[in-house]
Amino acid sequence: MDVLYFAWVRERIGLPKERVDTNATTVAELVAELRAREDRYEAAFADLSALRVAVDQDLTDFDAPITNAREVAFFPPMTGG
Amino acid sequence: MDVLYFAWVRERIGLPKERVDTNATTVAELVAELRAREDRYEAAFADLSALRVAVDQDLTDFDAPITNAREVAFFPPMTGG
Amino acid sequence: MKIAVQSEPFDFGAEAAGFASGHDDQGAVVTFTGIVRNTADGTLKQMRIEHYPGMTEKALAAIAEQALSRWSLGDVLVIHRFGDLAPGEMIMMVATAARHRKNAFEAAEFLMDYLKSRAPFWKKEILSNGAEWVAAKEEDENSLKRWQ
Amino acid sequence: MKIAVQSEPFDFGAEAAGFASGHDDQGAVVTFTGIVRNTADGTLKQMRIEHYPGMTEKALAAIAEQALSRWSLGDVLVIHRFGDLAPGEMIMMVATAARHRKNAFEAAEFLMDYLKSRAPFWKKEILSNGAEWVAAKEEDENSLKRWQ
Repeated sequence: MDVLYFAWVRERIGLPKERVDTNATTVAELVAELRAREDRYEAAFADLSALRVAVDQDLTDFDAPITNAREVAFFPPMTGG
Repeated sequence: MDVLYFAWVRERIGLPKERVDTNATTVAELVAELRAREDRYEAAFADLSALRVAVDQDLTDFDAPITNAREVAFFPPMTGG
Repeated sequence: MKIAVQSEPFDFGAEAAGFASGHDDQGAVVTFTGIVRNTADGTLKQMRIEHYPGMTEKALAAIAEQALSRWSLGDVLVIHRFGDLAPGEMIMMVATAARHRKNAFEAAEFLMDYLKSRAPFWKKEILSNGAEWVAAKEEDENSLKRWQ
Repeated sequence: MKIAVQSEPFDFGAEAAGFASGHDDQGAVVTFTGIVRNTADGTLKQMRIEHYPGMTEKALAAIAEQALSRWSLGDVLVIHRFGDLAPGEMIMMVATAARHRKNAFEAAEFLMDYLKSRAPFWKKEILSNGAEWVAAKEEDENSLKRWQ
């Protein structure tokens, strides 16, 4: 699936988007996999309460299933308007 | 003093403005004088709860003094906006 | 602060854009525009708006001053027409500028609530089959309580 | 209903006037405009607005649909920019048309509250001495409770 990063999450991880092959079935499992990769992922995902997640462009939470997801995005709380 | 009428008060009394010489000291006394004049005044002032009054262009109530007033206006509740 | 009472139409787009431009210290602009609404059966020919010259300007300025003293606002605009207006024509507008949206929204609602029931305007509907003074709504009077 | 997500400036006056015209069945139009506010010490060079292409349009349309289903509205407009904006530039606008002013005001406030915290935009202040992501405000999150 595609994993997207926005705002300071993008800056910490150092890229806006990457292809991830994973057996993770929930967002939380995907996060655990990513955190284990490298320090920059660990730094980005250190405080989940500061993060929001969208699966296939719908806001959801970290328990959400991702088995059939095409796109998972991580970002800080939005600041539109 | 000048006495002004607006909206249906003007229509009932049949004029927008008239000069009134009076010894009335309050709006209520002026109203009593006007009502005693003619049926069209009596009709206009029959229900004071349906009327508003301004003395010298400030909204006030029927107890307000008018001894030094230049201008007293009677009209229905406003419908601006 | 701009207060205008006029029979001529006003250019809503130009007024709104002029009001909103040139502020880099105000983050929020709210406008409200009142439009002559036709009756459900389409019989409204004209909305005739009577006012009390002299008092109207004073009342609108007093309402605007109250808004300025109550909320932290960068600017306030009130334009209100009188005379005969056709359905779809704009009767009036208010605009507020503030640092934050809550103040801009509240002040605009305050201006509208006061203007509805405390500024000396009276509306008469000229219908194809007669004419009728618009009655004040209890609801509009009740809206003022929020601010008292 | 019009939803636009764009990097180019929009013409607020023309959008507002276009939105408000041609309704003789809607008596009330409310607009809100968000403007890039400079910092108190005038050090803001640019406000950089990042967004999530694809999701942004969906999220704004969903918020507008929610407003349309919740209030009796004649029309809704949302325009939001992304990219680099200078202080004083307009970031976004919403507009609502309704028969009565209460619905138009409430729906506009609802749109703003949701757009602030639920549409995928992120603001970064590019200052003369650095750059900083704008933090989400607890106050904005709390504003949503009013509608839940």
